[in-house]
Amino acid sequence: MFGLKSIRGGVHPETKKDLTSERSILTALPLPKKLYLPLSQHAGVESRPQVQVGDKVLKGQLVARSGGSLSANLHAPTSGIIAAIEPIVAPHPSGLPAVAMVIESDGEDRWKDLPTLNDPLDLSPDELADRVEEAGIVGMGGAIFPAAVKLRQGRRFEIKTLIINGSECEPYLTCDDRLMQEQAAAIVDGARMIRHIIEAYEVVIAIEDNKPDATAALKQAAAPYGMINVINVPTHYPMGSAKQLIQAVTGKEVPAGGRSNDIGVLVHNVGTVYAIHQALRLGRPLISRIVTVTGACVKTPHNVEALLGTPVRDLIQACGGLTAHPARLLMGGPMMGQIIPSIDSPVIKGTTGVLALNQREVNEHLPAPCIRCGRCVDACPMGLVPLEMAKHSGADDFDQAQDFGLRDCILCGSCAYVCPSHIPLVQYFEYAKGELRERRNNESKQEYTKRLMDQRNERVEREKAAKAAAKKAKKRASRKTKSPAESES
Amino acid sequence: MFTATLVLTALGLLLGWLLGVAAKVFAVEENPIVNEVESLLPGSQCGQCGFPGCSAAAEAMVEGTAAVNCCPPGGRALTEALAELLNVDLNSLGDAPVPQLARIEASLCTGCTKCYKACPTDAIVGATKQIHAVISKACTGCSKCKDVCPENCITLAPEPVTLNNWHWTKPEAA
Amino acid sequence: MDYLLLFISTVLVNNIVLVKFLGLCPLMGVSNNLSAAFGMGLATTFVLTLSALASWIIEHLLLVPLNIEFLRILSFILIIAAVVQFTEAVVRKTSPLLHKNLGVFLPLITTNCAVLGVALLNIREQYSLIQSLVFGMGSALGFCLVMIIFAGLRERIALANVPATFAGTPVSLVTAGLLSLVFMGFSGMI
Amino acid sequence: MNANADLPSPAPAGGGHRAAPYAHDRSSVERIMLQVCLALTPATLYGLYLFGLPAILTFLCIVLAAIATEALCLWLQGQSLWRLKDASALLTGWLLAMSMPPWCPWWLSASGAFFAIAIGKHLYGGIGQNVFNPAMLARVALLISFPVQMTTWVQVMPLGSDIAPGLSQSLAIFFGEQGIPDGFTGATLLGASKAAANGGASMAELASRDYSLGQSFVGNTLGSLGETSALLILLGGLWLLRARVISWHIPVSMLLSTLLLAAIFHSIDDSLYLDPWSHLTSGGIMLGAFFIATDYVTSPSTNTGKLIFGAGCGLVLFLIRTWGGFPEAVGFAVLFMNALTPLIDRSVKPRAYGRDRRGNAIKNISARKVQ
Repeated sequence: MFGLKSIRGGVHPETKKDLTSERSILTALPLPKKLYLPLSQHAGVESRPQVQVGDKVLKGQLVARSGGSLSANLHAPTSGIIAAIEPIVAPHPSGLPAVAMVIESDGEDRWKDLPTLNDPLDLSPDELADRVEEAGIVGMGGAIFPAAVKLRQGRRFEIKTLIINGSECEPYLTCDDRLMQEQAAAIVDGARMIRHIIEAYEVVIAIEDNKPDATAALKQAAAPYGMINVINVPTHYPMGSAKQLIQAVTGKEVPAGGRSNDIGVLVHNVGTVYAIHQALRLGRPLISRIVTVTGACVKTPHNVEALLGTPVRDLIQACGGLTAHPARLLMGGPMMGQIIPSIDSPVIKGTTGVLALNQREVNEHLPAPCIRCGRCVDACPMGLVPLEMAKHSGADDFDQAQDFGLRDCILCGSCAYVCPSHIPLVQYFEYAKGELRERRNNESKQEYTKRLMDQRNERVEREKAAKAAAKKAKKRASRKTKSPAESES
Repeated sequence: MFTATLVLTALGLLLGWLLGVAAKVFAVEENPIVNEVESLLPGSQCGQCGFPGCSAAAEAMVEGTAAVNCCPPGGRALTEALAELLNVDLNSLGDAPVPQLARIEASLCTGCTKCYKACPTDAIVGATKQIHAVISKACTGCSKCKDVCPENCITLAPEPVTLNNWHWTKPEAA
Repeated sequence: MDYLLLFISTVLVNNIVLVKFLGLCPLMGVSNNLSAAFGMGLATTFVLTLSALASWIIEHLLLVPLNIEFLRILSFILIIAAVVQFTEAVVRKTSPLLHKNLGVFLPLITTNCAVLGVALLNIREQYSLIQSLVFGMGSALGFCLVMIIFAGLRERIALANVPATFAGTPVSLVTAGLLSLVFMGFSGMI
Repeated sequence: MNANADLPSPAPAGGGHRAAPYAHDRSSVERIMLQVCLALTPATLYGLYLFGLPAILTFLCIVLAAIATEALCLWLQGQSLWRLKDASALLTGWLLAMSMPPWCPWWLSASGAFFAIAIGKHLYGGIGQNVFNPAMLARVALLISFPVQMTTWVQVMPLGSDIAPGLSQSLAIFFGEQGIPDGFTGATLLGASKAAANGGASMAELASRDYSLGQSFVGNTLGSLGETSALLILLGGLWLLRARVISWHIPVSMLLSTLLLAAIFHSIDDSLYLDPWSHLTSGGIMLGAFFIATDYVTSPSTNTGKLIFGAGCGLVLFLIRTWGGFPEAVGFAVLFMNALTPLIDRSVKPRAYGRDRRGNAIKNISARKVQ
């Protein structure tokens, strides 16, 4: 029934998923002594702390509230004491500081009182969206976009197809795969709730065809509900990117600069769906997530259910520790993940995996000059010309780079993956996009200050005029009657 | 000889007349380029370029005595726009000065409001006898506040790198 | 058919820039970027065609009847300068956009040897009015073609990491030479 | 080692801080270059066999001179000589050797190789930066500078046959102490057809009399060192296609456009115009289509661009072969299209996702609810 269309370009990296795909998720990890919760682990503005240093908190208690319309709540992953609210090294390649809440666990792991809930499907969509917001849920596939915002945006459109993204195209990662196998019923339940919220016509759970077990599990779980279709999409990086998945499932393209809403489609990751199920069915806020801990340098790779804020070191320890010094330590998949500055970086809401890769797996080499072979052009799933984009970005000619497609680039890394010259194409694009962002900010600041200045000049003029008028009035007054006070002075 | 002179003179007169007429018929009003340059400049009259105000800087740029990248608040975007307008080769320019932001050292501030009054963009908040603070979003780094501060408690520094404005650096060329 | 042959021969085989080596100054001067080169090519096409026409008329209606051919170069330059100025005035009024693009190039063309060269070649080859026109237009298009090709090449070279010794004009000159080598392939065609 | 290893990763060979992806396929520049060399091997060996010892000397001289020039240029620019290992100089030299007359004196071979590498490539900054195909540039420069030597085609005299020159004679020819004996040379089909066109002889007659299509295809005929066997080159090219080193766009569009043009003109007047299959099997067209026009650096990077490029090559090739002054035109055709490549690259871009061909965002019926 779905005109499964192939996507353009893309690559077929070695998946290496068999390292973890056959092992069930480790759930009972030893409780870390300290948890580090950065206040900004979602797209948008930092959340605002609601507790003070020294306060006792219970597991699931709200500790920081959403800081604006685009932000998310934060909850205590375990019970304990707020030890500090201070800058820590952010789990980010820059290694810059970010303010985080440090929770010292008391070892009891005591939940706050969980509300008893009615069947969410009886509640109004708006109320459910509020609860999703309350639970602090963000896009768990790595996009970390606040889920409630997405749901509310979706409500303003006529959504024909809700796509549940279980394609998980990144090599190594199996957190979604395992989740689908082990929690199929919960995911189907979550999908029904989202469908209820956005009033979608139909639900499609799209899974790459290298995950037969997950497909089977979901098919079985979805069988009782007619509106939920479980389909396979070809194993093809970057199938998990929303734009590509939409194309593969519906045959439609999201207009450039637009959103999937515009064509009546909404995409949610299975991890998000599971979190929504947890929040709406059980009243549990988002305090943990499944993380794939893998790579050749990890002794026994595993998926683990980790509390947010757990240092990466603890996760690796739980998987038997490192067998060798990794060439790269990453958060996320190898294609789009990021290096982390320290093994003590905490797990955040968007952490899909922790990868300790050796040099053979990373296969990095010094870059050589571009030979214009055009493999990047063939590999680009967006139909851009990466080699020209990189060349012009390198020469700081961003207009030309835009012209060759920089603004449409999704930074999937397919081009850099196939480049025989090992040119770090994505880094060129990150650089150019950053520079352009800076420039835009600069321009808007200039406009802003110009406006401020005009306002000020106007005000100064006005004040001057007022002063002059007052003086005049005073003079006139003093000419008429000399007040005694004045004559005294 | 005579014909030659006559022909050339006639030709010259004819063409001259033609051009004269053309100049009249096809005359166009043009916006002096200085105005165009000035409209691009931030207009905060901050003087960081070394000229007294933006219009003076615009004149100097058009004359070629000032580099198009001499305006720190305008940044790279302004430089490119000016280079395009004035037909300057971007590569011939040296490094541009970095835009600065003012910062008030709270422990030294007495709340005298002098800086508050001097700020051309109202970027300093605070009332009399209260510690002032700079709204960095509105600060152009013009250093006027620094010049009037009696306590020497205002410093100018480039905008700090944070997680919000950090981005990858350009890879080293192969 | 004859006109077509003449046209092709002037565009490719006897290309005014790469085979006759006229108009090298704009080739080097204004081929830094494509849009400038295109503007220059367009302006030259316009002026070349017009001046080929005008100079033929002057030659055959004025200079020859009055027996003052020795004034040829002088009067041609006069004509070309006037045509250029006139074109500029017209373009400025009618199409400010085109003027912005052509602006600087129009006065440059006055001293473009290709323009005078074509006018003189027309006389030497004893072309008829229409032949002159075709020859002028062919030369102009050939010039335009080379300008655009060369600008494209230079834009690419600008991003290449040319050794410092050769960067800039040297490598451009070598490239022009190589391009001329390539155009020799068309020799003998007509 | 356990997890206490104080982190983060030391920079691997790729250098320190580097953005994603942290995965890479096994491709590399030298692998591509060596694959092309491998694909050239059968045709080369056959050519060397056909033309004997002097040809082997020519081949070695060109390849070695190319590598030596590359080394010299790298050294002059203060770059690491390790860059030689990308094998690009080897390939350039090899391709030049393939397109040279089989028995070249050493000075011709060496100066050609020097021109290709020094002027054609390193003047522009080395690998990946050149705008013209270096091998073809050298070939054309030599053709224009030394027309006699560059159009002296020796007869086929296979290694081991009675007429093949011995070592001393080969060396003498190679070092220019002895010219090539008159009886040893002949005319290629294309050269003969050019002469015939000027002399008014019929093409059909010519083709049937002296040159057989089959021989042309297999390559048992006279011509450039490695260009004679259309069959072996085609095989090498097909292997390259299969190995995904090159894409089909350029070879197909180039061969097809030549074939079409030749067929049209041949059907108009078969006494004036050579038949299409002779066009396809003789001269350097096969080598050009599969190995020279497909040079990454100097051809467009998009598929549509490649189709245009190939068709342009075919067109110019046919124009020059049929009406131009040179019998063989692959070099000119490819170089001419090389010059147009930057323009093609600028104007032909793939259609981006979510945009139409002209780069505007596609319009879709908005799903926004009417409130």
